[in-house]
Amino acid sequence: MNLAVIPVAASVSEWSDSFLERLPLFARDWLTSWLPEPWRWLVNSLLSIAVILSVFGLLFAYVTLAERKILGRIQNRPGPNRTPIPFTKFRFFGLAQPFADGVKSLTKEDVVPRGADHLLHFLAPVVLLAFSILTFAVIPYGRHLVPVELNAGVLYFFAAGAATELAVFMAGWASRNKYSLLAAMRALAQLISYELPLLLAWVPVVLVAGSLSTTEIVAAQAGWQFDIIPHWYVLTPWGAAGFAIFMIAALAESNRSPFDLPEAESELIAGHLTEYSGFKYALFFMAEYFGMIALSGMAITLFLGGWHAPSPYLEFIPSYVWFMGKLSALLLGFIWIRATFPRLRMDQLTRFAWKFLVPLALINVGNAAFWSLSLHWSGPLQIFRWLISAFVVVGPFVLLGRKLSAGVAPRVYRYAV
Amino acid sequence: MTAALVLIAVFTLATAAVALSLRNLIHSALLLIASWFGIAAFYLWAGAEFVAFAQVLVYVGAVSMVVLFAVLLTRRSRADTVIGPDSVARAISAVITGVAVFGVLGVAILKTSFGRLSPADVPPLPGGTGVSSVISAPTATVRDIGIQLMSTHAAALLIIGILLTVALLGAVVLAAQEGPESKHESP
Amino acid sequence: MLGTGLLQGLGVTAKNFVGSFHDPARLTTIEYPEVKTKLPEAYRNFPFLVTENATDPMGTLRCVACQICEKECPPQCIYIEKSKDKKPDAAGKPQLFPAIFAIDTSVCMSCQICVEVCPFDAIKMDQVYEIATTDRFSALLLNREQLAKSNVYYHEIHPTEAAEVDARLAAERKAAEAKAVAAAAAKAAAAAKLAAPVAPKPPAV
Amino acid sequence: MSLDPLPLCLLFSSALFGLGLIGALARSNTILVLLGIELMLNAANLNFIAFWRYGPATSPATGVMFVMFSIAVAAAEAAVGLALIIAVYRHQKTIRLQEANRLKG
Repeated sequence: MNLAVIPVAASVSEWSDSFLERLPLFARDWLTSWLPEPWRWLVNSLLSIAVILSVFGLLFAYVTLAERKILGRIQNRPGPNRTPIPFTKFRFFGLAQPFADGVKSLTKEDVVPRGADHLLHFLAPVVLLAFSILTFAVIPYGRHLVPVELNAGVLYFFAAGAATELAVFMAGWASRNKYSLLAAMRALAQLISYELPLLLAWVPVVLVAGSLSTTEIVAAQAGWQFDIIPHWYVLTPWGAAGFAIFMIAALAESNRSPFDLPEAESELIAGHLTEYSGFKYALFFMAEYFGMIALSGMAITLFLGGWHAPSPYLEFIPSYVWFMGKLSALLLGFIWIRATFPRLRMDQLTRFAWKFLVPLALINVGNAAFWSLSLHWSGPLQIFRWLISAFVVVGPFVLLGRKLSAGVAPRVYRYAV
Repeated sequence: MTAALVLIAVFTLATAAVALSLRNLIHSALLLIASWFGIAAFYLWAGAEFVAFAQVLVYVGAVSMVVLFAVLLTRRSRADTVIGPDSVARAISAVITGVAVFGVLGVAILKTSFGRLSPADVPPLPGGTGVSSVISAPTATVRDIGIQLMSTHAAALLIIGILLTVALLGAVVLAAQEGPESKHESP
Repeated sequence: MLGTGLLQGLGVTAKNFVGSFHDPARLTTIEYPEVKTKLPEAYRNFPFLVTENATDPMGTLRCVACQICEKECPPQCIYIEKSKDKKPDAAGKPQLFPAIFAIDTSVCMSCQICVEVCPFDAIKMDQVYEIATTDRFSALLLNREQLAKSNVYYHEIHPTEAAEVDARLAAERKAAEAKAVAAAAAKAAAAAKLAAPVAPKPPAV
Repeated sequence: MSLDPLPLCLLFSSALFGLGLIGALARSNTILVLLGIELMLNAANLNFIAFWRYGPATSPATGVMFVMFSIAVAAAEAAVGLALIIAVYRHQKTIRLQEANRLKG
């Protein structure tokens, strides 16, 4: 599984210029062909913005529906299945539910506390949503579908994500509610704690791929071993560890269960969102899902080979379909985890970040450095390389895990067999 | 190009000026963050995207949080974030000093001939179209920056690492709550 | 090792998810407006009046307007006015009947005392629960026509109880008939003994 | 007034520097003073980038390097400065500079 010996020809497949692969580009050119040349560039950009917004807006709508349905199924209920197509009796499993929710939240009264800082109270959801949409700009959605090619794309992604903390603070402070403010502080503590493992988790990828550009990172994961095992980073010991750390930190960064205690709708009122209602609340909700989708997209780009197919025999399926498939799988994982795990306590949360994830992520950086230094090892040395790398992942995991769960009696699960 | 620069400059200066004259500390801090965004936009405009993203990551992601936490930790009631007016004499003398410094710097800049550095004097590159966009247009890709960091500036990088560690420890020591035995000292 | 419990938990939820699709014992939701759950037999909420014949509900009410329930009702939600004339009941005996029989369901407390005191098995507890209305005054005051429901319906909602009641009523009717026959026979014998010219009268109560 | 980008950038940065100076001198709240100093530091960074972009050719990324180190130092400065402010507040119960005038804690 030597990453260095990928023949360049292998990464350029016969399907890379197929009709399906270029379909979005054809569609775009066809739409803008009537425009004069100097305007075409602008309209092309606007068009890709519109496409991203509508695709991910729809994805957001249906992820909320899928989440409620899957949570329902996991709890042995059918989930929302009633909302018909408006003015008809056709229900289609309640597929119109997200739009009904949207109309409901749009028409709800927007209550702002009298003592609130009205401007900041309004700006908080807008800032949050704006920055979570900005993160979509650098993710490669397909072979020819990268909205913006940046030299430091990964850095851009996380810089844009850093502004979410600001929005959380603004929401908590502007509400003029001490519970909101306390919850915002707690949320900030969580976001800052998990920012560190999140950033450290992708450093190994940058180290091995040798680039901060998302397209180059995806290109570095091209190719297959024996035509079935793709060269994705998740299939290396350090990549698997990095992926796990990244996804755990992503769960916490996007306030998802089991790290959703900033919001904790069943225990607290709604944390820093206590004083938000109507469409502003919907904007927060939307930004949370956008953040989750964007982080999943980044995880796919960094660890799961981006838009690459898992095998050359499956390459006839266009790359953007592969991307969306992987995205759906990761979102399903988010929902599955939400349905399974109970919420953490605040002290458990921060201890988990600082005493477990951060050391593991640091060790993982060293592991990746070893991996890229031993690129030229061949023959039986390769097995040795794998063993060392795997040991550097598993050893600290077992040791730190034992320390983390020390003093906690082995639990007896009475109802889970 | 220049219009964009003027726009960025006006945005940055306006937010900074309003931030420093507001009485509400939280508003000041948030406006300063907007001003830092403006500076990041300037870096992007100048083609230093890595620095721009680092600026956003460090200032908007980290320093802003420290500032906001400091504002919240150093107040006794909510009204404390709105601070009283400062003395007028002080403000006037400060404005005079600031304007004087700006005047001196501005005159110096305008008087200086940047000679061969100005774009008109730079011969256009073969195949180049826009003059100002190709003048030297130094590129600093991430790879360049990484190589420089690890070779030419390796010592500086190590020293920065030590500095940051010391600053972290120092900040923790300074801000840490004192032990229970010193509790009676505080009024 | 750390994490095995988490994986176990994920396994449990995955099993639930898959099971909810193919195992009807898991997915127990009853989708209400289309499918209604079978209520327990003893469930009760508001009283209704039993009629013998669904086609002529007002003509075959078992109620004879004796007003015992009206007097016994603790919240006094029943209002009855007796009829002026008499109508034959199921057994053919002429009986009074309620000209007005109204129950204010906003007052009724579902205590079932009216059912227990009724000597004619004429008032029983219903099982309807879709009784929301947009008018809280007149729509909650149920009149005779709204209250009357057939014996068949009674059999549907409380089968055991209804069977008992029917058996008892049938036995009573039989006894009454036997008594009537006996009385008629006795009368006929007496008449024959007296050889009186008076025709036998129909048996009184 | 020339419209060359380099003098414009320099004017921009010196205006920002002046603003930071005014803020640091005029305000008596320690946090605002610190933020004024932070702005002055940023103005200096602007100069580095401006000269890197339009100045005489140096080794490829020197200006960028300088700004990166400067940002790192600024971050350290902000952290320590604000920790100092919190420590001062704990002792003196105020962060107005005029009132924090005792040497004894």
